Amino acid sequence: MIPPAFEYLRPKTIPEAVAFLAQYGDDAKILSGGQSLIPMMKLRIARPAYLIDINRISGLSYIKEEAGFLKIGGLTREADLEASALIRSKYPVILDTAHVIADPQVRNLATVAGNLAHGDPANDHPATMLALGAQIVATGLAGERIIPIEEFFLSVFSTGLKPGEILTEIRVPIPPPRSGGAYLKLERKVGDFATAAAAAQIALDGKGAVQKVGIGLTNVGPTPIKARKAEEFLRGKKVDEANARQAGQLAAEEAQPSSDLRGPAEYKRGLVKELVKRALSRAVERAEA
Amino acid sequence: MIHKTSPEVGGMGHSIKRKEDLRFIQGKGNYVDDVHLPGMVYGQLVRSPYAHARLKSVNTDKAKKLPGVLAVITGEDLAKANLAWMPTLSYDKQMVLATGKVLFQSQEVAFVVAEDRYIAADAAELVEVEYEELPVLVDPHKALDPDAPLLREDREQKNNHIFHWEVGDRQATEQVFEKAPVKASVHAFFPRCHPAPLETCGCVADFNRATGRLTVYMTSQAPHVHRTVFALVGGIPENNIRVVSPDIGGGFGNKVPVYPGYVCAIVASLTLGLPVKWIETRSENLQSTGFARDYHMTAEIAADRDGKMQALRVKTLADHGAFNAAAQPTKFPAGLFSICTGSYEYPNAFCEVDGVYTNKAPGGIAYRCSFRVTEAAYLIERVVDVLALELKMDPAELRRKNFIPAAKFPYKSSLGWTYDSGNYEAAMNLALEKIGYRQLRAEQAEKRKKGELMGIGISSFTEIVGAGPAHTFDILGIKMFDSCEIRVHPTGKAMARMGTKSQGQGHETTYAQIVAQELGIPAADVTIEEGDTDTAPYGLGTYASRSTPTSGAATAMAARKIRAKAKKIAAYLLECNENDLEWEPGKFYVKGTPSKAKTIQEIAFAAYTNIPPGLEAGLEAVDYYDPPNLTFPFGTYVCVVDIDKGTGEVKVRRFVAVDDCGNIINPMIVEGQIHGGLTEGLGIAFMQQIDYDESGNVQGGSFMDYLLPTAVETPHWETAKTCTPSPHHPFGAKGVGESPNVGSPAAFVNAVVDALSHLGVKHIDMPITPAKVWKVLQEKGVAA
Amino acid sequence: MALKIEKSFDVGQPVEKVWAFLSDPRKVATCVPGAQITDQVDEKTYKGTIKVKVGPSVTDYNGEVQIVRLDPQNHEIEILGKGQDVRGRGSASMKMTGKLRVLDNGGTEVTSVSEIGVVGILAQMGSRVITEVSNVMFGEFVKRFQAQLQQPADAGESPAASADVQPIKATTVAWAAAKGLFREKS
Amino acid sequence: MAKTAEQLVRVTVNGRERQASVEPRLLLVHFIREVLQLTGTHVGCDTSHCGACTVLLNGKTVKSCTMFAVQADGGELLTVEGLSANGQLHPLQEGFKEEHGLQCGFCTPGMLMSSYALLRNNPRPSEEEIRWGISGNLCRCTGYQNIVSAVRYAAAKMANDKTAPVEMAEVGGTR
Repeated sequence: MIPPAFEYLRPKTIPEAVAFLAQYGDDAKILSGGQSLIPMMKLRIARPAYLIDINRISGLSYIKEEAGFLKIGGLTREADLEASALIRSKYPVILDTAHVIADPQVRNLATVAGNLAHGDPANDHPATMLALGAQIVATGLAGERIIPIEEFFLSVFSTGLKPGEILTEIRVPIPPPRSGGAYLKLERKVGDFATAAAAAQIALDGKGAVQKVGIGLTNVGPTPIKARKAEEFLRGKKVDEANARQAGQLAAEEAQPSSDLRGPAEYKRGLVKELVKRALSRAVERAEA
Repeated sequence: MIHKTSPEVGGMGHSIKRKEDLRFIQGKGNYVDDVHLPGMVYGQLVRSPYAHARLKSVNTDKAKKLPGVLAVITGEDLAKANLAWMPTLSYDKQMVLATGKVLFQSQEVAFVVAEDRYIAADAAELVEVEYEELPVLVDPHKALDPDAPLLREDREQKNNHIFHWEVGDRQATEQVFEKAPVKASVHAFFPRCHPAPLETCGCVADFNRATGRLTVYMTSQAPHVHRTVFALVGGIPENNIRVVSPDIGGGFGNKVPVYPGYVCAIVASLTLGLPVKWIETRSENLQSTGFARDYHMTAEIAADRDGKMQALRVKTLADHGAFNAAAQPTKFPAGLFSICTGSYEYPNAFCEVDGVYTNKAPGGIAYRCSFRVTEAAYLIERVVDVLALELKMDPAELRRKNFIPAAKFPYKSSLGWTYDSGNYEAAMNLALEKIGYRQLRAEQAEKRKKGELMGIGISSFTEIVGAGPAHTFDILGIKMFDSCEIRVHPTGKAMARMGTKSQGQGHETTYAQIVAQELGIPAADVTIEEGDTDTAPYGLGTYASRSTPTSGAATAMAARKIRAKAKKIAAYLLECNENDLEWEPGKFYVKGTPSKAKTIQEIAFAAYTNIPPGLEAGLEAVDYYDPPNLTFPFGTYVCVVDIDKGTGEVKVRRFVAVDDCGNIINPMIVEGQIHGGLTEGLGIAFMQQIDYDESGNVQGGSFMDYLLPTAVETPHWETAKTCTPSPHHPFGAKGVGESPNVGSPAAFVNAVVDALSHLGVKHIDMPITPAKVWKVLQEKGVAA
Repeated sequence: MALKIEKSFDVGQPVEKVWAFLSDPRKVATCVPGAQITDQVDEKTYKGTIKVKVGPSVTDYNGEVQIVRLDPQNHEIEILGKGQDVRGRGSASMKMTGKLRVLDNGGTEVTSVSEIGVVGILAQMGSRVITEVSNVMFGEFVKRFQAQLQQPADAGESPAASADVQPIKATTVAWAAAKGLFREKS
Repeated sequence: MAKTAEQLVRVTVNGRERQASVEPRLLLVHFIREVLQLTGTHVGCDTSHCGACTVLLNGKTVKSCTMFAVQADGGELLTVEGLSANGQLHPLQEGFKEEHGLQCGFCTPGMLMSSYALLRNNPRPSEEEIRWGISGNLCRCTGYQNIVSAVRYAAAKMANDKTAPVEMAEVGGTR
């Protein structure tokens, strides 16, 4: 499978990259990890006239806590998350997520930012970032602006990034003490998109009741879904078997899956119910640990 | 009895390391895409997006104008040379490049040749094809309806029926069913799947205008037959064709047929006088080359109340796609499917198969399978479990009760096969013991009380391999013998060539071990060569687990011819009578006085330096082996699964495989074959299907949706063996390559159904996906 | 693959005005993201193109739109659109039947049943999202249909505005197909 | 489809510096196989699933069929041809042979490279860690079991033999 010809651009700075985007507009495409774009080009379903390779832009790859946020750079790779002591110790839900994305080779190149910027409801980070209440930093000619993750996923494959903008950073509020999270994905085999997946992040108060909660769902609708009803239901409650089950039930009602080779819609709803329940239980274990 | 050779000699039974590995682990293999010839150009096929459409026009002007494009070949061009169609291995014909209409999605329509593959890909997009869509037929059950679209307008016969084939006694069988106190039946669909070897198909065709010689490097499991086919189709004198199978990255049956791409590359090379390389993409491989299975089967057993089987009745609808390109022996339109009585004694049996055309890729080939034996083994092992449910009898007990007793071999089945040897109960007993069957049943009972789901699946399969005896077996008229030529050099080292072709089976090692066993020349000193039709003796190739039963036998026979001559030379050298000589691997010695001996190396040297009067020089022999019968490997597989009631996921907890393939050449290699075949079986049972939507779009046409198990989905396999030699094979071997693929699907499915049987579940069709299991759990009201 | 989308929506305009719009493929085409009528073959048949493009993925179709049935009395129309991928890798078709009903509030209810067929690489690689994407596309169609007929005031989006976003963002079958393919993205 | 301007690609491959002017769209795997003529790296699919094309770029495994050669410019490539040093097989190569970790050999180079990276990050992997570590590489012949044994063989050998040409990284396992 051979991609069509294109012009290759290799900016050294973000302003340069943004300028290229402005110059070539629709005909240009950002090349970051390329693990989605290149297969599409090989099938000639995608045929950008210009590829803007941002991989040589320095200072875009980092994982750090700063000013109340975990900050993940626009070029941070999935494998970087897996290797990060910080992620391993404080952000289990992100580690869970990175582990089940594609396969080791793909994770060495694929970026977290790209995983979000595609606005692909089947990608894994969107649900997790919805659960974590993250913020997206978009950089364009006009400079930086911040987009709350809840407002980022507009429609199937459509995000709040404006033409000419690049996703340069992801910010996750540092969770309070007694927090825990988990991401559970059912896939047909390693490397597949989720048949369905659920991310849960909770913070417990002194009495062990839910103080903060976020629940995100993968690949059960035109966009990644924030299970608001389920979150609402859990606030102030203990996450026991019954409540977890009820939250799962509510999340399943919020999902809008469609049938495909991965299974019929009703199966996917059933999965959401089960996976949310299990993700919550694991999140609590971790919060209490 | 078989002499035990020393590890240094490395004859039968030694797990010596593979001779071929050194080049592979260092990246020095030579696969077809590694072949690079001076001036080589690249071909790419243009394929139809439609499953059924009239071809209104093919315009190649734009493509031809692209710089770097050397030629664009269409069906009309081939028609002028009378090459638009080619024969299949089943006496049907298949379009090389479409003329008139296309009959399946991704069918070959034009062939672009360019200086490099990038230009070829660009040019392929510029070929303008005008189609007029026609009604699509994807459901084989509708193929024979009066209002079904006629697919093959080229045939005399104006419907979509290919063949009806039946074997056994219909009347007698029906009479038994009328009176039978107990009946069990199952409708089982064995989905269309694909061997998907990791290397796709491809070739480099190199026609030398100066010499008139055509050399084709190709991914061929049967290079000699392919040379003959090219000679017959292309009208090139066979002596001017050389087919070379280089290293092959897996075959599993996929590389037995001749595909349009090969023919196009050859035509292009003949036209241009340049070497032309054509390499399939993975999607092309999955969407257009030989698929397997696609059998819609019904099996019924008639039995008496205590479980003694009386009769078997099988009816099957076979979906062959657009062309009947099944690769199988001529006399067997449904392959060896009539082995469907399996490991059991059936006084009466009847089996019938009807083949039909649909708008799907043509086939089907034997995927790690001796021509439909996988379908047969799956069906019988499935319906036996259904009978066990009807009788409320333990499936192991039911099998034990009906196995062909060891004492009855050779056994003639009611469908006509003579099983060479077997001891089915021994294999099953060992498997049950290894897995701890009784304890597992107890655990299952406990778990059921707690509402947990676990299942134990048994499959006691019987194989039929090593095609085959000349009186019955041929492909396009060529008898299914196979061959070996051995040359012992003056220094006692040897070179041997066979008509088969390894695709990973380790022939370079195992054949050398046979020579070592028969002549005592260390395997390390024996070089094996296959795949070059200029040098290797004619043979039918490697598939259907036939290499050891045929070429392996030929190797032993050729070695024995050499040994006979060596004996004469030894007698001359030792100045004694031949009859006074004793043989032990590696030397002849005078009876009673072992010190008076000549080693095979000394004898070999003499064969060139000190030739006995009246004897020809040299120490070589060739043998074309016509097996007296097929061989019948067998075994029992037991699988334990746990089911997640919340998600429908099935986890294979344990899998014990007991195989009996007679005497074993290299235990390490046999075990490796079993691991691989079981993993393929796992994919077939739980993950894979090449399906088509109502418009004939391929679903599962890439590795995105045609799911191959990774190391993570694959469980740890436990293997064991019993040994029941074949009485008619020169060294009692049977062949093993396909047993795990043939025997395992039933074990997996039986295990899942067993986990749900107390809920009234009798059958679930493959692939058993979590979604399917979850649906059953919902229907039965036991979902978490 | 084939799928059916049934949808009914209201337009705050008298039935005759809506009918005049619905029965003119040139006008209807302006509501289809990326679509264009290039010329008229006869009073019932039109030639046209549709470019479906999102991010890096583009598919261009050339095709025909045909009014199969026109029933002004009952305000029913049946339109058949067929397009061939200009690179010969497949086709898409849509059979749409539209029916109008006068509402008590003087408005009009549009009921449509669309049967969409996709053949070729997109159906192979993207079957899993074609439904989703078609729904989104159809939603956009409705939005534009209403917008074109209503005053900008009560329309969420003005015709002009929607015309700008051609070809519409983030809603193509090509993209769907593509995304089906890629691994988690970069 | 006019050809676009060629670009110079400079890489160090198995310790040797190589360079060539190529079309930007040239895939890294074709650069390795056809420009550098190192045919040990294979192509088994077109959707980035099979891993037969796996090589190390700057110490990390990548699927060279899902990357453009121009992206590797200035980088360091290690392919299967670079595993054995001065005529000595790498412990992994030895392990694959000793444990019968290959049959047709087509997936083997990619498997070797993924295993190499795995052991680099995790010198003592468990069976599960090995299975996850090679989960981006498909094998149709072996059923993976003997590949797992092969990797363990190498891990053991490298633990005892510090001269083995794989430097241990400080980071933990990939899973």
